[in-house]
Amino acid sequence: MTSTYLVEVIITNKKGVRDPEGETIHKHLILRKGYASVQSVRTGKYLLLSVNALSGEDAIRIVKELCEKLRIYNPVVHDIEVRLRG
Amino acid sequence: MTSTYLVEVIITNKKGVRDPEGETIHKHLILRKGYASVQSVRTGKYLLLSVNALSGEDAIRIVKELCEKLRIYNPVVHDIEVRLRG
Amino acid sequence: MPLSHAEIDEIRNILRREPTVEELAMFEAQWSEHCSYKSSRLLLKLLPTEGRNVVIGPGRDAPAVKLFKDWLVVFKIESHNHPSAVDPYNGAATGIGGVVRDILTLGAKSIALLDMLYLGDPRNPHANWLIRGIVKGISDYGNRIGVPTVAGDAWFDPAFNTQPLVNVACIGIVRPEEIISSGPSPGDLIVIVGNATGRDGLLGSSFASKPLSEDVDKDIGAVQVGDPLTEKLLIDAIEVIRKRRLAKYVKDLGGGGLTTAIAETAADYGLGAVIHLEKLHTREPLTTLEILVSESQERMMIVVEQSKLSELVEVLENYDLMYSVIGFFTDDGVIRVFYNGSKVAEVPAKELAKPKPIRRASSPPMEALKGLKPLYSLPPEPRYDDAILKVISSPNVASKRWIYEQYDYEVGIRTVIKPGYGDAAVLRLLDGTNRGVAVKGDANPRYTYLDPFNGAANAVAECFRNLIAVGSRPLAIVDELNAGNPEKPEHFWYFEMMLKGVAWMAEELMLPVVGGKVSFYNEDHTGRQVKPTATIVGVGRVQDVTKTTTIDFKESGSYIILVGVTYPELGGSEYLYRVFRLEEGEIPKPRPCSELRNGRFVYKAIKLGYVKATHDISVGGLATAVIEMSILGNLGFDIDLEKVFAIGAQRIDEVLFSETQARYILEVDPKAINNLLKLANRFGVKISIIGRVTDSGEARFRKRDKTIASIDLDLLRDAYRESLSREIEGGI
Amino acid sequence: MGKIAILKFPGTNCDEDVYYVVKNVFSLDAEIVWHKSFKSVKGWDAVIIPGGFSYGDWLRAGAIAARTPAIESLVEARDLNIPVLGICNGFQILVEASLLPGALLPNENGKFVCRWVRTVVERPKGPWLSMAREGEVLDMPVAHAEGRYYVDEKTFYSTLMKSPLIRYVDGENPNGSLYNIAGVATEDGVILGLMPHPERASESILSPRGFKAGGRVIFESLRQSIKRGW
Ligand SMILES: Nc1ncnc2c1ncn2[C@@H]1O[C@H](COP(=O)(O)OP(=O)(O)O)[C@@H](O)[C@H]1O
Ligand SMILES: [Mg+2]
Repeated sequence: MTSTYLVEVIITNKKGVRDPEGETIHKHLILRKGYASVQSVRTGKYLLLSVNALSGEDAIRIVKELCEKLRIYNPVVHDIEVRLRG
Repeated sequence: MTSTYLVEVIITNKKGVRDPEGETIHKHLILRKGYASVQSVRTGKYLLLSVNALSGEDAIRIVKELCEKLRIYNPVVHDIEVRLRG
Repeated sequence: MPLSHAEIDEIRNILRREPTVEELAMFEAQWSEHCSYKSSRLLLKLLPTEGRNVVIGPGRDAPAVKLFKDWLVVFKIESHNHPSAVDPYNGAATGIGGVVRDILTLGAKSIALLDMLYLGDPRNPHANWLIRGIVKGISDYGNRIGVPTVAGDAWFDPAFNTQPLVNVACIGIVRPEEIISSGPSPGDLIVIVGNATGRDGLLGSSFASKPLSEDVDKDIGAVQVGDPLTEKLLIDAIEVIRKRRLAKYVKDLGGGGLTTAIAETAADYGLGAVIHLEKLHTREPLTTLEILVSESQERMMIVVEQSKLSELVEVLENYDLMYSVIGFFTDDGVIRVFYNGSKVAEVPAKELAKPKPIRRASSPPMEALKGLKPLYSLPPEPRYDDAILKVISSPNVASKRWIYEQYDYEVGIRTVIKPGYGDAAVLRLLDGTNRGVAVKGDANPRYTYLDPFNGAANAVAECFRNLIAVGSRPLAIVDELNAGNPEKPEHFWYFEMMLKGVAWMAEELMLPVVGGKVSFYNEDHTGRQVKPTATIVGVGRVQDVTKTTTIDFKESGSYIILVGVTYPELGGSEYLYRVFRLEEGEIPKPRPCSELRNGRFVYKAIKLGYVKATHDISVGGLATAVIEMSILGNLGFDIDLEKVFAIGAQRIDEVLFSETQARYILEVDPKAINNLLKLANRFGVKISIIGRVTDSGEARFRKRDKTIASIDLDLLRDAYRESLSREIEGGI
Repeated sequence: MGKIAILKFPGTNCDEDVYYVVKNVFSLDAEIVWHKSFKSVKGWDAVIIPGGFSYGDWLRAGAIAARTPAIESLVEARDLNIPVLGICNGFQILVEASLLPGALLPNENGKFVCRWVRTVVERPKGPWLSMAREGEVLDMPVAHAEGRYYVDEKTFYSTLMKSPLIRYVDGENPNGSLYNIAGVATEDGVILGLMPHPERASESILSPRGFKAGGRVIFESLRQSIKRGW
């Protein structure tokens, strides 16, 4: 029996690869408008997949696999995180 | 005393508003490569803010406020989710 | 805008019974201002629409004009003001999508986009957010569909802080014999192609036919996301369909959705139709009513003969386009709509397509007196170095590269004169000849605000001059009139005056107005109308793209020639606004006879090869025009203002910054100067030799020996090139 | 036989431009091939992947097209020594398909940029650059949103510095690309990818004041190479 699981994929730049968008939002938007308590901003891409699977772990396994095989992220520059949506 | 909290912001198109990017990734990549168990894909933008705050709730409050005020998202089109990074 | 009681009675009359909910929805969509032009139709009749070159005038989705014997140019203007006010990114993007589909309906190949943007103060955070979103929306959509955005207009004014004007235009070309225009016959099939219909596009036209509500979330039904990939596939597929002659008729599903597409087509050809709604591909379960009026984007109606259906389907499938065959045309003039076998609507097409026009009251508001006020006492003369720098760095004058560098203006390899280099863009036809087409869009919201009649006339004249200045022959124009609430007489007055101004000048300049668009309800949530604006887009014929002229000075030593007479016309000028914050006075007079005479002279002079660079004089006056030529050419100049042929000017600023119409600056080789003088004589045109191009690295205005202003070119270049970017990037 | 394939995907938009230039300016035989019909590189003299926004550039520029059978079949080009050129989106696709090293990230300023720039060729070699001189300056326009080339230091020094390379002239880098990289190639130069558009810089009529038609050398090299090898 399968049910439907929501799996989140978050793709961000690796440490060492600059994230100018995050820097711009931080510096030119957030800090300039006085939100000094914000230390840093990183941006990324978010995917939400709805997956039929036997279990949560199974859903994660499927998504992890497809992220690798279809190169949903580019390992040269990206980190990826796959998790069930809480 | 403040400490540093990691706050995630996820911006997606509202329900009912199309997401051609998600549709394209689903149809032309994921389904074509045989991952039929994936029912749908929605895409969004991900921000990770590191914030000095008194508590987790306080950090969330700050980020929610700045997302509204600085128009980090457009309430007419987007849903936003602000949460502490687990 | 819901139907009025009178309109509902009218519908009862037409049907001779109570309408069903579906029928009411169809009438409401079709009779909205946006689709039916009910408030404007009577006045629009005043526009001159005919001419030797007009092949298809107003009426179809897009008009067609003879560019050459063997080429038609198809062009159209659209506004997406309301959607862009609530969702600048998608609002502007879907505006591009819509206008491109209009061009597609005739089977023409889209070769250029223009965007005319009337935006708020970049330093206002909300306006800034709108500006970025709008430009990015146009950029992301236009670039993705592979149509270059080659020209436009941009204006910044706090009046547009919450309600910007986003006017976009598309230019297409097609061979006369290949145009899709045979029209449907009874029995032909109706195929809907493209995106699945969804709830996203509900009642968009009604949304554009009422004021912006304070609580934007209520307007949620109108939010639509652009899907440029599907649009691009539509473009590619329709090109094949045209070549293989698979379609008899093509129409965009725009405002009013399915209802409008079918009603207008049937009415235009005296037909009826049978529609089965359950056949339509939808994104989600929808009610019959929703299917009928949804305005989901990137959908087209293709009418095909039964025998060619399978070939059509093959093309659509090759491009992964969704489609459904939803019905056929009949000969009885009645549209019958079914859902799973039961009839939900039965309406006569003609009556549905065209509601009775409404005659609206019109009266000028007190505010309009500002434009009648003669400028008796000008403020004391400023230091001219400072004043020039202020004007050059005004966002309305400074280079628009922050905008156009976000657009792919070269895809298609046709763009011979690119944005920023010429008064108009020039595209080659790429047909083995050197022939081409020039395009430009213009408006001046300050002029039309102060004096809607003369302001609109001046917009037509400016467009004409811009087309002339690159060496093209102006052929025709389309107009977009952006006005306030037509139910308010003092708003409607502006619309009426602008329309009459366009009609008058177009007639005088022999430029048929082959199409256009009206946008009402451009008010902020307090009910204040934004500056009423008449936007004009024109096309010109280019015999030889290698003989066109750009703005930039080419060589030190050339003569600088001013064409036309200068009058002390500072009312409504950029100078008064930028330097003294004054926004009043009589705007420059439209001078159609001078426009024609001077225009013909400049056209001829370019054609004869006397001219190395041309620039028309508009916002910012003479000073701005020569400085732009100098910055782009990286050459200085030395001008003696005493030499300017001016009538009635008593002060320096009345010469430097007057925005008198019908004037141009030419750069002329000393060897050609005598010929040019003779030519001017022959045309009866007043010209003055006002100075020389230099390599001094300095912009110098003097009066005989007295220096009026002398500014380092590097300083000017920086102000001109970077000011807009500084305003926008600094104003987040 | 003796033909250049110009690959077209949903969203490709420079296919006709490349076709026009290759055919009318350089008198080469070419055909625009819809990706579904492109089965193999065999039989083609060269393959060009033109610019545009394949699959809307969604996920990442080039990412979805890189997973199509048409691109997957290009792996063979290396063994068969068939020249492959990726222009703009074509370059992005080649990188996403790992046929060229590195990655192309969103422009540093977050915006699409359309502008003429000057580039310099280093170690020219192979079918696409055989006629270019070391250090030759090529003027070409860029038009992209994701052109910031990224590569790790090791790959840069161990691989790229041995291969043909196209770099933006100092001060003209339009996107924040590392090492000013505008285009990279395999060591033998058979596969070349670059962000600037040579097809837009192949006729003087299209070059704005102060710029030359710097794309010509690429197509001239190809013409020579097809005739005589490289
Ligand atoms: N919104 C825009 N989009 C694209 N190009 C623009 C835009 N606004 C201005 N331009 C370009 O910038 C240049 C100068 O425009 P403009 O100041 O309107 O010229 P003019 O005063 O001669 O009408 C032209 O090439 C024009 O096409
Ligand atoms: Mg001009």
